[in-house]
Amino acid sequence: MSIFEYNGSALVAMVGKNCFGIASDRRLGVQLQTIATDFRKIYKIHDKLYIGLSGLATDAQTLYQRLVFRHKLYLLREERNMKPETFASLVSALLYEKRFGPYFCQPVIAGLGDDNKPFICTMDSLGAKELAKDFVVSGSASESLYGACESMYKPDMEPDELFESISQALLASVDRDCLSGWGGHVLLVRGPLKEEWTKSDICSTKNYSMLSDQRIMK
Amino acid sequence: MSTFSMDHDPSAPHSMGTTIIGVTYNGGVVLGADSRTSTGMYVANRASDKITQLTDNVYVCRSGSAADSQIVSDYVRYFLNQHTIQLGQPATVKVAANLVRLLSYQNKNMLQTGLIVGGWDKYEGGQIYSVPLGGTILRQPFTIGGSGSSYLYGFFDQAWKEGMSKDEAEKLVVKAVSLAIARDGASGGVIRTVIINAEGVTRNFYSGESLPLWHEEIEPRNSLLDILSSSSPEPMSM
Amino acid sequence: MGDSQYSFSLTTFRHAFSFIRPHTLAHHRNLSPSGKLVQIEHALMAVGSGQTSLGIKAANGVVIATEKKLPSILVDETSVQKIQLMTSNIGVVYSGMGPDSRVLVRKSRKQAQQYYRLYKEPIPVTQLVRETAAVMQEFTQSGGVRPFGVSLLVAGYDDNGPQLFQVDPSGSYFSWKASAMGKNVSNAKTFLEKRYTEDMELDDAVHTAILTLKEGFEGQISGKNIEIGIIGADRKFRVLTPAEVDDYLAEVE
Amino acid sequence: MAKVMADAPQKGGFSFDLCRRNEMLVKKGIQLPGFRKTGTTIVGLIFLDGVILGADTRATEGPIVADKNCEKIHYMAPNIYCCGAGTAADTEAVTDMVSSQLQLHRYSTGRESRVVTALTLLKSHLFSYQGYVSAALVLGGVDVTGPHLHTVYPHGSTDTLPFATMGSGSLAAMAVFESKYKEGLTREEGIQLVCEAICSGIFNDLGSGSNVDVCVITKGKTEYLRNHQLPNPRTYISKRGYSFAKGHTEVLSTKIIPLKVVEVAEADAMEE
Amino acid sequence: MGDSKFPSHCKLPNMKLDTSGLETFAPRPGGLDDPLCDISVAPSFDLPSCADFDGFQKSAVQMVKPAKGTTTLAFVFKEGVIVAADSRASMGGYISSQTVKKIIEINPYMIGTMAGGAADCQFWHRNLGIKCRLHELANKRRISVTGASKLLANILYSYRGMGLSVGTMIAGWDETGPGLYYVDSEGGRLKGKRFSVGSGSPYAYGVLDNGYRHEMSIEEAAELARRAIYHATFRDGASGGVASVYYVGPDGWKKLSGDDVGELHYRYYPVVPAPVEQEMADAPPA
Repeated sequence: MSIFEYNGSALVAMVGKNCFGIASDRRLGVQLQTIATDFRKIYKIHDKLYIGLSGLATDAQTLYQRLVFRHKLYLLREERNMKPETFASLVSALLYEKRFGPYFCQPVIAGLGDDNKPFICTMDSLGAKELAKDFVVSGSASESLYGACESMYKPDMEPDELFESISQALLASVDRDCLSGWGGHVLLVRGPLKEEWTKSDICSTKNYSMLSDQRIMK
Repeated sequence: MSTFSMDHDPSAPHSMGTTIIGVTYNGGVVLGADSRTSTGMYVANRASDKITQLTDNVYVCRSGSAADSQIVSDYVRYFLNQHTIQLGQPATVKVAANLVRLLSYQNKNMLQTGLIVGGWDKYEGGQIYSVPLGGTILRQPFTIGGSGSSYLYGFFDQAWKEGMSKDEAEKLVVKAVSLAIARDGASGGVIRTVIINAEGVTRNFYSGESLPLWHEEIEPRNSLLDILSSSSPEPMSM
Repeated sequence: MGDSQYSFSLTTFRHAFSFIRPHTLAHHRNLSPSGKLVQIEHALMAVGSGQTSLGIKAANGVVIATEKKLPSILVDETSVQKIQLMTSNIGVVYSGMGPDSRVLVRKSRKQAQQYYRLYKEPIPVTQLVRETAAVMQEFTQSGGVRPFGVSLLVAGYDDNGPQLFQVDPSGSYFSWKASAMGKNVSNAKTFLEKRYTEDMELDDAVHTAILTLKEGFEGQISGKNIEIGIIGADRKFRVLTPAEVDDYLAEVE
Repeated sequence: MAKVMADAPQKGGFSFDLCRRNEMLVKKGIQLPGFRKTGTTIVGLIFLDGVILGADTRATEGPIVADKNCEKIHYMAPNIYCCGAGTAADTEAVTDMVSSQLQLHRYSTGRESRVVTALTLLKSHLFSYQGYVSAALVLGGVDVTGPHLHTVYPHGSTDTLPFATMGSGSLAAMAVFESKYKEGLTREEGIQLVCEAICSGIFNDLGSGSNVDVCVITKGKTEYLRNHQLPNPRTYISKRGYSFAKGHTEVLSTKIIPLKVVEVAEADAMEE
Repeated sequence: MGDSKFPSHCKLPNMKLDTSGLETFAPRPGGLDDPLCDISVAPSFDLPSCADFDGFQKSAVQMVKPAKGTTTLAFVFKEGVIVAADSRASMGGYISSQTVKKIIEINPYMIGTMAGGAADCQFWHRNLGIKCRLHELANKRRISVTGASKLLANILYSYRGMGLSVGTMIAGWDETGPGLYYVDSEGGRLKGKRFSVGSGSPYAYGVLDNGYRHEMSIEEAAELARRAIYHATFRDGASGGVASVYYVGPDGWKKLSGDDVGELHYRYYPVVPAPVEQEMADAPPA
């Protein structure tokens, strides 16, 4: 059994029109035994930046704590939030530092840049960045996710559309993976658009958790 | 283990199954080497230069791991440059060879390389030093090294003469390397020689086609390149 | 330092300074009875007697300029460069001891590269200035060293627009609209206070810089005995060639 | 307190503190993960006026194509670029590190970087890690001494060649070079030959694929031709795609958090 | 694993044509086609002609292993026997099917469950079915559950150590009433009141032992089985899909239900859809 399959996870991030979605499953297991069904794998760095950590849960939590520490330090020093690109480089540097004894984590980073341009990225456990314009996946269900996203992703989706696509891609994939499942958490982030922006409409981070709609032929 | 990975493993250490030779003659030394560098079964470089300059008057023939032999010669060249400046005159071959020995000996646990140092200085004339795997140093009138050398011991015992002329010595070296190339799969390509004497340094190059043929070797006809560039019927058409 | 000190280094960078050693503070060795740090006073003296440098922040860029008086006409003036780049978008000039400034520039460049390697983003001017100032502060209270005998003017352009900072031997730093340091500091500052306007363009700022230098200049000013560095909205810091300086000089006349 | 300090941004260098734990996991029979590799075709050749580098754009993770359009030609200096094969993180890190060192060197010397400087920095780093940093590189550039092309192996050995290939597709690409390379190629011929060699890797090596990146370096000028050729366009795009009706996914709970809106007006932002 | 490790029944590693597949009866199960089961001749597989036999055997066992994630259970109560199972087949972490039939019908009065190697279970259950029918024809009466399970146990025992992987329960109704036996490939055969087999069995046992009473009605018993399977699929990643429940009574077996465990989850633990929560916006700076 690969170490990535010890706890099991499914993570995906997708880009929409001026928005992005990041979703994870909710299972935490020890190999095949399910320990929890409401485990969070997506962490907030700041309002417009999220990181999902798949792989070994203990490493994910440790890494997250170090990342939060580094981000807060950055915030104190520079009096600004990190851009998603900058944060991705930081994660990459932290992972590569442990090149010969890595954290068993494959992160997925999603955020909105300065002009609310969505940014998504994933990397391997050594910190080799992979930037994508459409979607990124990781976790024990990543193979199924690649397939589901390749077919379900469409460019320039509106937030509602993006929510359905990312949710369905996630659910379809975890249904083929013993080690992930039990529904999912979906986060949708849309930046306030300058031209549309009014005081009453500053909607932005949507935080869904959803049902699994497991159905099989009977 | 699949046959594929046997064929070509780019992460395999880069090594030189080699034939290297150093001989003295009545006025200096001749160094010779083949030019094949391989990773596993793949010829990574078919025209490499295994005779590396250390100072104006000292050269070294490298065999074994390419990385190790390069690092050793880089360090020795660096030390010798410093030494030459401090001394105000060219380093002797003995000093150069002893530096090679020192590095080889002190790091013998991590180095996989055998070197032949050859050069000329005004005190002792042409000299050849062999520094094999463990970091021993041996001054010899002639020495051979690398995987191809096993085919050459008998030949040298028979053909070596004290006090050859320059041309005799170089002919001997070229002949020996070509013999080794014919028998040793890890040696091949072209032959490079370096002649060092009181007048200075001469580098010579002998292409693969110009080498003498040995037992049952087939004469090079049209090389593959000639065949491809000629307008013979297409091997495959669609 | 726990586990952050490894037996080798991924980069060739090395912290050249250690962390604060408490005993130096306890001894009050450098404090005079009046409460003044005499070593810093000395360093400031070195700056005050150094050649005049100045900087002006314009609306669309920054200019820094300095005198380049050489001890003898026999010195090859092309071999001396007083304005230096710290990154492609940050330049620096000093007043005081040249060799001291080089140490600081070298450390700051490394710091900038380290920042870039970590975040893949050019270091903001404020951060680089803070790091440089931290080094200078460190040298005011470490054992076996003395404070740097220089003040720096740092000119840069980043996401926060054009910026000009002055860093002093004590490690204190301020952001300036225009500033001067060195031998002629008070005259130069008075001059700048008179001439400075908020909406000044970069070209005007260069002219003002030349005029300010000219104020206290002994002898004939030329492209060979002053140096000017500019940075505009293209975020490329550039030291003007003597010919370019001569062109500006011609415009001022 | 010491722990907090330890986590503060530090000088760099590897950290080995998880090695013992990971070794223990391996002993317990747990498989360590594979890393993202660039099972790659990278090439370079010297032509009339300089050097041309080429690379495919596929990154793999085991049998999975992790990235269909990654960049394998790394910047080292304005006049030097470097193609990387092997573990993606290693090639990225080692080229970044050396390019940073070159930048500092340029600042202190005020001169253009030389290719041999880059070569020496790369090989000494790789040699000191004895092949554990698995980066196989093709380094090319033009400096004051003319055009240079080198290959660097993970163990730190280097070769100097008129044409070079590396990566899992190197045999396919070398076949093209061996049969068609000649001295004194023009720019167009050179680019053509590089593309042919890369395509040979793309089509015949499973570890290589997607597009062709090319970088042409001549005296005083560098052109990075990203995706110079796209021989593998996606052919299976469904016109309709999948569309799900709104509400198709059953939602358990929703929480809407407004983003803190920073002052939109830009004009005042610069005020201190 | 090259083909050379699976040669024809001839031991020479040559190119000889293997025609055994053309014969009417499948592999040579050493005298098992004899309805009376001549156990005096020890059955055997042909030994593969490979250099490393132990290594081969290990990897052969490994090949069968992946399909072991399962939860099956059966218990005897007042009215008969209840048999239940999930329907997931997995290979490592990958779910290869969610619709596997893990309860195999041997004859109208007897069913067996499947845990372990799917092929092994299916083949030997079918084989057992044949034997039971032949027994019936020869003796003019149905075979007892005891007898049938003994037949299977004997076969499995004779192949012991050769890599078969079977963990099954034989449940049925015969002249003596309800019968339930556990049989495995190690040669074990147990008679009992309730069993659960598979990776999810510890979880199923928890529910089963807690809720079991002999005096249950059929409905109660079926619900107990369903819940046990549901709880096993909840905790065990290798179990899932549909919870099927069978009942064996005096008139033979009957399938009572098949419920998607996802739906069961929300039937047992309904979720009240929460209203959309809206966090208050910080007053944007004027």
